[in-house]
Parts: sequence; C-alpha cells; structure tokens
Amino acid sequence: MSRMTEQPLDMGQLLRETENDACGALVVFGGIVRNHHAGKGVSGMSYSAYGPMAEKVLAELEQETLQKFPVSECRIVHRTGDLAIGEASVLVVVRAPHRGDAFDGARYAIDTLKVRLPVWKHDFYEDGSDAYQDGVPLETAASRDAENSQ
Amino acid sequence: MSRMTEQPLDMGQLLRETENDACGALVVFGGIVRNHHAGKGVSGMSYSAYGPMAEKVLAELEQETLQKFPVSECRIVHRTGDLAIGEASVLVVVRAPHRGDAFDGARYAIDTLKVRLPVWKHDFYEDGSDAYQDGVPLETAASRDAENSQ
Amino acid sequence: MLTVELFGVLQQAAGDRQLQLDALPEPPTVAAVLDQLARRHPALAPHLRRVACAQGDSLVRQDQTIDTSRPLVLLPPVSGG
Amino acid sequence: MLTVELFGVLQQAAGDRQLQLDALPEPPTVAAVLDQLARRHPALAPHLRRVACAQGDSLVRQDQTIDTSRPLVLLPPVSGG
Repeated sequence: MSRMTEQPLDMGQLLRETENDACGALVVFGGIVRNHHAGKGVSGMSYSAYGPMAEKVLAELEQETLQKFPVSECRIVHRTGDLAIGEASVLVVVRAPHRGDAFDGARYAIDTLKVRLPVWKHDFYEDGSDAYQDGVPLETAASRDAENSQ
Repeated sequence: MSRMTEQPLDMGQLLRETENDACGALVVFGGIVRNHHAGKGVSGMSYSAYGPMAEKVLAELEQETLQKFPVSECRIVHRTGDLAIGEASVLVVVRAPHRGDAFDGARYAIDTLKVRLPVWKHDFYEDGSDAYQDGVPLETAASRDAENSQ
Repeated sequence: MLTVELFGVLQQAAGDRQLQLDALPEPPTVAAVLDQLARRHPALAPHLRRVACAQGDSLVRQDQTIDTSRPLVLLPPVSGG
Repeated sequence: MLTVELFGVLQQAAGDRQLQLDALPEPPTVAAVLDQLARRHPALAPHLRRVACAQGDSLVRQDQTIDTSRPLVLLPPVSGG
C-alpha cells in the first residue's frame, strides 16, 4: 500500500505486510473520523496533502521509529480525499518482541506525525458550514533545535 | 464473541462490535505467539484457563478500564487451546475520543490482564521439550492491598 | 473429603488434574488445607507458596474457611496475554 | 517570477491554489519572499507567521535563498492524523 492514498485504508493488508514471527506484541493505532469537533456536529471531512513531502515524511518516520525504539516493524498510512464518519484517516502498525516497546513506538509515530506531516483537515459541519481545522505549525529542523535547546 | 474462546480471534468482528462515531482514536493490542522464548526456538504453544473465573475477570477488566480512563469502548478476548506461531493469543480493542486516553486504556488493560487472568502458557520447543512458562503470582485482593499500602 | 482442582504447572507436578483430600483440618481454612496438601503430596509443596485459590468464579483468601462440598481450585502463577 | 503554491487555509484565504510573484527581492530568501507576499496579498498576511516552506520534497529555512525557477510551497499549520 502506498503511504498516502485516496483509497480506504486496509488494516488486514498492513497486518499481513508486517508479519514477523519474532514479535510477541502488535499495536495498531487508528485515527477515525469523529461525528463532532469543538462542540459542532460533523457530517464529513476531507484531507488534503502536500504529496511530494508527505510520502517522504512517513517513510522517514517509519525508519526513525525503528531506530529510536526496540521495535521490528513500523508501517504508517494516511488517507486523503473525502472521508465519512467512522472511516480511518490514519493507521499505524508497530510490532515488537515486547509490548511496552510496541506501545511506545506506536505512540511516538502518531504524536510525531501530527507535527510533521503536511496534511490538512477540512471539516464539514451538520449546520452547513465548513472550516479547515486550526492545526499545529509544522515542525521544522529549526523548531526542533529550538525545542531541544530549551 | 465470547471473551474466552478456542476459536481464532477475529479482529474485524471486534472492530465492528466497538464502532462508535464519537471516538477519534482506536488502539488495538495483539499478543502474538513468538518463535522463541528464553533463548529457545518455539514450535507452538497451548493456553489453558480456569474458565469460570477467566470470563468474569475479563468482563470486570473491561468495565474497570472504562471507569479509570476517559475511553468509550473496551473489548478483550483471549484464546485457549493450541496456537501456531504468528497467531493472536489476546486482543484488546479500545476506542476513545482522544488518542492519549486510548493508548493509556489499552496498556492498562493488557498490563492488568497479565496479573489477573487465570491462564497458563505451555511452550513446545523445537528441541522436543516443553514447559509451562514461569508466570506471575495471581493478583489477589490481599496482594493489591499490600501493594497499595507500600 | 475435598476435591482439589489443579492448573498449569501443578497438573504437571501432581500428574493429574485433580486430587481428593480427606481428613481435613478443622476449621478448613485455605491455609490449613494447603498445609495438609503439602504433607500428602510433596511434589506440590514447592509450588504452593505462590498459588492463589478460588471456588467457583471467586478468589478465596488464605485465612478464609471454605465450603468443603465445593472444589478448591489452585491457581499457580499466571502467564496469559 | 516565482510560483507560490498554497495549501489548506491559505487556499481559502487567497481564493486560489497558487499565485505568481514578480519583482522578487534580491537575494530571494524565504523570509524576504514572504514579506513581499504579505504586501501584495494582504489576505494571506495574518497566516504567514505560522507557515513552513518547502521546495520539492524538502523544507527550506527562512534564511535560505531559493531557486526561483521552482515553486515555493507554503505549508500552514498541519492537522493530519
């Protein structure tokens, strides 16, 4: 599966792609379209991405997770286009020999994705209005250095 | 799905059973039969359970997780009988409005299961030997009180 | 007469899934029953310090007096998940 | 002449997915280009303080001088996941 895709995300395929007989622990994180945001009813939403960078960011984040944690498998996929309530916008699959590491790796991957992936969520509300969600400034090498020096 | 079962665990069914449009975060933990333990090659294993208590422990642990964490759904299933390498012995599915809570809830559920569920793992090694894995003493009300008073 | 049910490594140690224990201590507390079991079945003795005990779907404490008409279930250290 | 590509809320603010900027600052650093963009397109100005910039698949720093033959991509605060 391509890491950025307009197709519905296929958890079964990700599980098959990451099979690893040495791993006793599997952690999957899924981001799911909710029916509400900031107190308003949501009827659907749309994700747009800066494609050339997004694919590279996810590939690098998989590698970084594998290097920072004792985990053996890490796959991340993110959907773009129009999504309905209950559909998955992102899936993170991590496998490790031990469960604590699998949890830590998956959490790191999704937390870091949220500040590095050039993707924007556009909410459509039940009252007919719509809005881009206010996001977090993209983490850049400069902002990372500033944070590390604090 | 019954919480204790000899049938292969069905993640798709658990995901359908826990669908909740108010939840933006899904965390799944899977315990998978590894091909090694304590330096020896494992060819397969078998789980036995004290059934009358095991089913109740899982039902109570689901409720406890829902009460201790701001999560909306929690389902736990555990397999018994003979399992092959790569098969899931346990699945924990947690859904919550926010991802940190879903991670915390799932981790609590599996960590607590490990000390409360009356289940025993019997390893069969590639060298033809076999052994019950040395486990952790079952958490009892008395041991919980002792721990809390430390 | 008390039926004692065994699980996990206890089955291996005793070579059976259950045992009968007669001449029970009075009162039949869990601790006293386990002492008697250790004397009658020395192969189980090393394991009994780390067992939890149950009747039906509930744990019973070491100082509790049990209903000897129901099986006492011995649960060695667990390894689920 | 520089092509500026817009994403997310910037598209909404500008009413378009891209803009052309002529009369570029010399040297064309990212910071200088953003200043010029703010003057020519006041609707974008409030957003520019929080944008990151990229060319191709790589981020470019504010103090970096860019190749003006390639589009400059403006990335507002992100909300993926």
